[in-house]
Amino acid sequence: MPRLSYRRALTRALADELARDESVFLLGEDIRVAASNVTAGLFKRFGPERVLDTPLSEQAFTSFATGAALAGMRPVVEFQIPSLLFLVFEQIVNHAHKFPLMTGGQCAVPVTYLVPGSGSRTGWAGQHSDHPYSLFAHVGVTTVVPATPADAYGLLVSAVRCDDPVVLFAPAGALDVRADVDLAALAPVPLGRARLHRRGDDVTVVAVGHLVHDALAVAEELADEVSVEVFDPRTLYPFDWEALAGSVARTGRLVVVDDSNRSCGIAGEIISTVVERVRLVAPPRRVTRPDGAVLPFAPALDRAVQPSREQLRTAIRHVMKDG
Amino acid sequence: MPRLSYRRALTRALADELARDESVFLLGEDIRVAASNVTAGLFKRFGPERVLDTPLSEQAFTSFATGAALAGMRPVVEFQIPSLLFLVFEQIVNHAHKFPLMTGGQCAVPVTYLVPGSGSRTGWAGQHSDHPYSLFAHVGVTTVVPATPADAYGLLVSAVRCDDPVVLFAPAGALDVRADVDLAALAPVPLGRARLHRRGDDVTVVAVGHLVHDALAVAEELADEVSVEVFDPRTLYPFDWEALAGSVARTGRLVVVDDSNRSCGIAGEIISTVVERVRLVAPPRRVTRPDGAVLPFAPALDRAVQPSREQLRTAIRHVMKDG
Amino acid sequence: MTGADPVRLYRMVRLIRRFEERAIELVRSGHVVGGIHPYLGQEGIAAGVCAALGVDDVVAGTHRGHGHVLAKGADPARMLAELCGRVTGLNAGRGGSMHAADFGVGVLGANAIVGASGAIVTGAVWARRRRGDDTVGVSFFGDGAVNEGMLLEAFNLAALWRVPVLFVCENNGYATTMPVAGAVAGSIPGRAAAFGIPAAVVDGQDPEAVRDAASAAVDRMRAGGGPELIEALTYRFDAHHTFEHAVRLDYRPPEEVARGRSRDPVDIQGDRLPAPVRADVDAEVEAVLAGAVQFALAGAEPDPADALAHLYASGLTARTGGG
Amino acid sequence: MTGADPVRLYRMVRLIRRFEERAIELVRSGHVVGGIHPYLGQEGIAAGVCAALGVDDVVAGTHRGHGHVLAKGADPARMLAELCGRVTGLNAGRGGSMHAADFGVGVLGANAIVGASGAIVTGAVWARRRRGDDTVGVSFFGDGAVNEGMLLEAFNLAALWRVPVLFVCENNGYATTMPVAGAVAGSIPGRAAAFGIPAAVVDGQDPEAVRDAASAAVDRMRAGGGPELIEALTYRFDAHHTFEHAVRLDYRPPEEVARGRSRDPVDIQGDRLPAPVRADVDAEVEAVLAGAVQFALAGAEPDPADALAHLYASGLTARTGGG
Ligand SMILES: Cc1ncc(C[n+]2csc(CCOP(=O)(O)OP(=O)(O)O)c2C)c(N)n1
Ligand SMILES: Cc1ncc(C[n+]2csc(CCOP(=O)(O)OP(=O)(O)O)c2C)c(N)n1
Ligand SMILES: [Mg+2]
Ligand SMILES: [Mg+2]
Repeated sequence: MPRLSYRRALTRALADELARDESVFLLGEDIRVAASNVTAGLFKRFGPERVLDTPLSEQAFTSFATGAALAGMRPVVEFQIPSLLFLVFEQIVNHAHKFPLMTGGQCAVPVTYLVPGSGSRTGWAGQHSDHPYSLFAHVGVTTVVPATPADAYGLLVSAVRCDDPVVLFAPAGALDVRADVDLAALAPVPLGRARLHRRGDDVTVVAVGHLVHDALAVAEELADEVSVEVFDPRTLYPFDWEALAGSVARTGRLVVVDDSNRSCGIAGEIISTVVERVRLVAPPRRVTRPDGAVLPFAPALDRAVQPSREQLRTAIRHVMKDG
Repeated sequence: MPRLSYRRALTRALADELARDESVFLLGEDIRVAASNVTAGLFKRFGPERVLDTPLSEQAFTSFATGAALAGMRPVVEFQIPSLLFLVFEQIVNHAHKFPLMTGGQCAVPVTYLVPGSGSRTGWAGQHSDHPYSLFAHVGVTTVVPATPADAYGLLVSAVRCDDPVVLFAPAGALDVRADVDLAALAPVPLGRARLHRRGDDVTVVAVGHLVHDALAVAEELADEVSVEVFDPRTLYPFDWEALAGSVARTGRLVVVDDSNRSCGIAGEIISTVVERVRLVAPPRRVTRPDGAVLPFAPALDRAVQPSREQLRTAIRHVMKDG
Repeated sequence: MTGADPVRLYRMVRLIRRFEERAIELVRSGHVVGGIHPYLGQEGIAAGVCAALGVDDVVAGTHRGHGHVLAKGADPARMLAELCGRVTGLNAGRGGSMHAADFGVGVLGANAIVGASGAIVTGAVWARRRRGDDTVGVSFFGDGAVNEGMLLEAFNLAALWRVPVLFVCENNGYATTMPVAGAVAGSIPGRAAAFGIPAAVVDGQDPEAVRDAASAAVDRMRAGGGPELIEALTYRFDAHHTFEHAVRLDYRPPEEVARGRSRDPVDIQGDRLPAPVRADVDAEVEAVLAGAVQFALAGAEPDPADALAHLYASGLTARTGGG
Repeated sequence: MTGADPVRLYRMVRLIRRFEERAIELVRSGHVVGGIHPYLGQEGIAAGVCAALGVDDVVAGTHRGHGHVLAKGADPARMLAELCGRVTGLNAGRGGSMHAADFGVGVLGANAIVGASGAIVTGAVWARRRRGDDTVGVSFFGDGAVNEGMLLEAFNLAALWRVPVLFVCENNGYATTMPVAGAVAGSIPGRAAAFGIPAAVVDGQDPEAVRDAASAAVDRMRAGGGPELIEALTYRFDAHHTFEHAVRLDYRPPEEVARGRSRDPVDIQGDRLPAPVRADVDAEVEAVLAGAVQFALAGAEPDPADALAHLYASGLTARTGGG
């Protein structure tokens, strides 16, 4: 089977959707020459009407996409850096997200916001290293964080086809992941459906995005000690609560590892929803960025602010010891 | 004792800080004539150099405040509507909040963002009815939601004096609250310190902002049935975890009522942090806005999307029954 | 469409005038909750501009948006029902005054965020043109909006991509209480010139002058021209918002108000009609509005159980906020 | 300060040139993690503009910001240590290339968000002036930034409030891979004219021409004038970012690059000096940079335990992210 990289899976999903549906088009900065290396080859294949380079006017082009969507198109907007989502927060949250309800169902806003390279890219420092997916899970915009190439493909395809706005975060830590993939078997992955990467009996580890790979590695490492189930929500909003409740009901223990800030992050949401529904045998634990984290430049500091395998191991051992 | 309204408590705090400290100034839309009725009388008293009306350029004036703060001032920026915080999310989160760490401690950004009338103002509909405090608790900007006139005064004073950015939400549902207040006793209220409004033995109800008053009313109503402790965090970030742990350790039961969206909201954070630390006798419950809430215009729909006393009663009864 | 002849133009100006007056009555009687931003005095602009448009053209408006919605052809009865929050309203009671929309006649909606409509209309027109329609669009906004960066970004996009959008700035002298001179450095046509967009200044109190300027611009745009801007000089006869009827804000000298009101678009256009024709139109408008009020008040109020209807176009259902 | 005479001007141009070249070597050797946006070719602008400033004036820069920081007077050794992430760096290793700041010499920082510095500088200068200083400020930005709404809002604020800020647009022909003609409708001086801001276009490759234009503007501003804009025409000699050294992006014709490089500010200014003087300066600069490299590499790496140092100026300590 050919090896497919996560990044090329995204490229392939865009190409397939552009080919399938005339109403799909791409919009973003430097996407013609594919500076982020996600849209490689697409300008050549689909031309300037389908692959639009924009000026540095994020607010306007985000709302331009909303307008185009209101007129029946399915824009995909690429953002070069995750914090650009802060800059267009108004346009996504207060407009794209709210249009259907506010108009009493007169319209839909099927826009995909694609953020390749979210989270820390070592050395990009404070303003370029955010992982703001929990913010979108709070406001209720569909939020997707694929971990693997096949999921990156399948979730991006589903995002483009979704009638609502969807933000897809492609973590920097996952972009270079490669996997053996049967290209013919690549298929849409439904939004809101989790994936169990590894079965286990003792503890459910919920891991988001690139941290799924860390969770799997830690699970292997600790295999003699504890049987770890690795649960990848894939979509953070809407979350696959049923699947998670099933997993935790079996294991009775919960650890969440999530690369966003601790306070009001998705890890807290997961713990909270689980304890409302399931009696755990030990207090749950989470491994996250610190509260209010700003990533310092120096690589060792940057790393120190991100969730680590060491922290995950500690958390797993704690929940095993505690109950 | 004179009766002081919440709104006038804010006015008084601003006046006192303007008088006390030359480096304090106010900035915002229509604050000279006090369209929001918070800055009433201040233009006349302090003049155009201290009370600046701005053009509709929220992004620029927010960063203008950052710049002034970097040069030693203590700006207070008023926003007419809560969703304007979406528009300046970049400027607050990616700049004001990050400057101290990114510069290695070369500077401070003591700006207060004041949002009078956050949450639903009946009939203001989808784009003007947000209550985005959980977003700021996630990014780690000090987030304050006073419930009473005295706290509104004391917390705003502390916000202005704080060396970091602080967002103060003055919920529409609290602005008209009045209380008998000894004006001479008005004093700064420390940020990050909770307030116990009512002692109880059976369940801790954490209520945010205007919902404190609902919680107190429900606690009274149910007094024969259950002994409710009403806990007002006052500051959502940093949160007074010690005080809450103490309360819950005594009552063993937790209900949170919070007017922000459910997913990744402060209620989830509170539940999550508590269950990490304290063994509850019953599963915790929360009463919030729905996931992804957009407030519909029609008053009955608008109300249906906000946390209600009915829901709070139900939640309290549930935790009493469950354990 | 309203049509462009003097009688139809008068009819529309009159209709908007009386609509607003009836709406204000309904605010006073408590049927329109949350109040409105009356369009009184500015009717000639919406009527004149929309007289130059076809039903397939698209417009988006502002918080002061009733005139635009009506002039583009929405049913006054359903519009008024919307203000009253009834299921029979344009938005099924979900939008209210600030979000009234009628996609069927090309109204993408009033908009509660100043400066937001420019980019949305630009995207919608671009999309329609790509499909081969010869749609043009209009973005209405106030003098306050020309200081919003998002609008200026939209100017750039429209000019760059030669999207035929007519930017109509209704300069009524104030943004809430802020006079233009205190907010706008440079000039409004200068804002257009910065992006190579041709601009004209017209007497916004003269509906025919507005119509003529708009028609000329629309003709050029349909013939392949890029965006244009019209600054329509006008005056707001009433309050910024009906809340001012209760709380007097002191910012417009009475003589100025009197002078502004002396140039009334209803009279300016009405005087062009023979008195009996004018009387007939007035009577007809009264009848339409009497019917509209009746229709509006007869409409059912929405069921709170459906508060989140249309939140997601994709059919996703949100978790509710209950305990 | 660098001073304005031809030798000192040459010295600064040369210093920036060689600083960038040494920095690129350190990128290649892995000592500067994350890469840099080289200022090569644009040195004359920072040097020329800052030659017109005093130590009490303030500047803020861009992602391509080394030149601005050095020209304003920061120590090259501490600057290089910052790029290497050492505690001896300007920002104690917390900022890196894109956030290097030196408040001691009026550098409010490079800035990773395009268009962000304008409003910050405006606020800082306004604040300093209010205290009676006769400070002026400079906001540096690229041709891409003139399409960012937040910058245009800042133009308006500065013009309106007559804050003496010199807006310096370094037009190097591209925003990453986007040519100016594809992004800027209208013109760059036209952007200033929109707000009544006087604008001049200068040859950015000629350090003296830049200095003369800047000095004239600064003189007018100190004499009580409002903001001004200079468009400095220049060319970026190297990659947008050093990642392009590894991944070739195809967007600049080789002939164009050759033509651009043929007008080298180092030579243009160097040719004005007698050869021996130039050679002395060159040797002196080499010595400074040899010392800087040594200093940078000798600096200690920060302790990961201090990763969150300076997160809050108020002394608040954040919860960590551990499990
Ligand atoms: C971005 C934004 N800022 C502020 C507000 C609050 N607000 C609503 S209307 C208004 C004044 C608008 O003035 P203008 O654009 O001149 O329109 P007018 O009200 O005069 O029709 C303000 C400040 C808002 N809704 N959106
Ligand atoms: C608001 C924002 N949008 C996009 C980016 C990503 N980005 C960084 S530099 C750059 C190009 C900037 O071009 P220009 O302003 O001309 O400056 P130059 O790089 O040419 O010096 C882009 C798109 C960013 N950092 N900030
Ligand atoms: Mg106005
Ligand atoms: Mg450039």
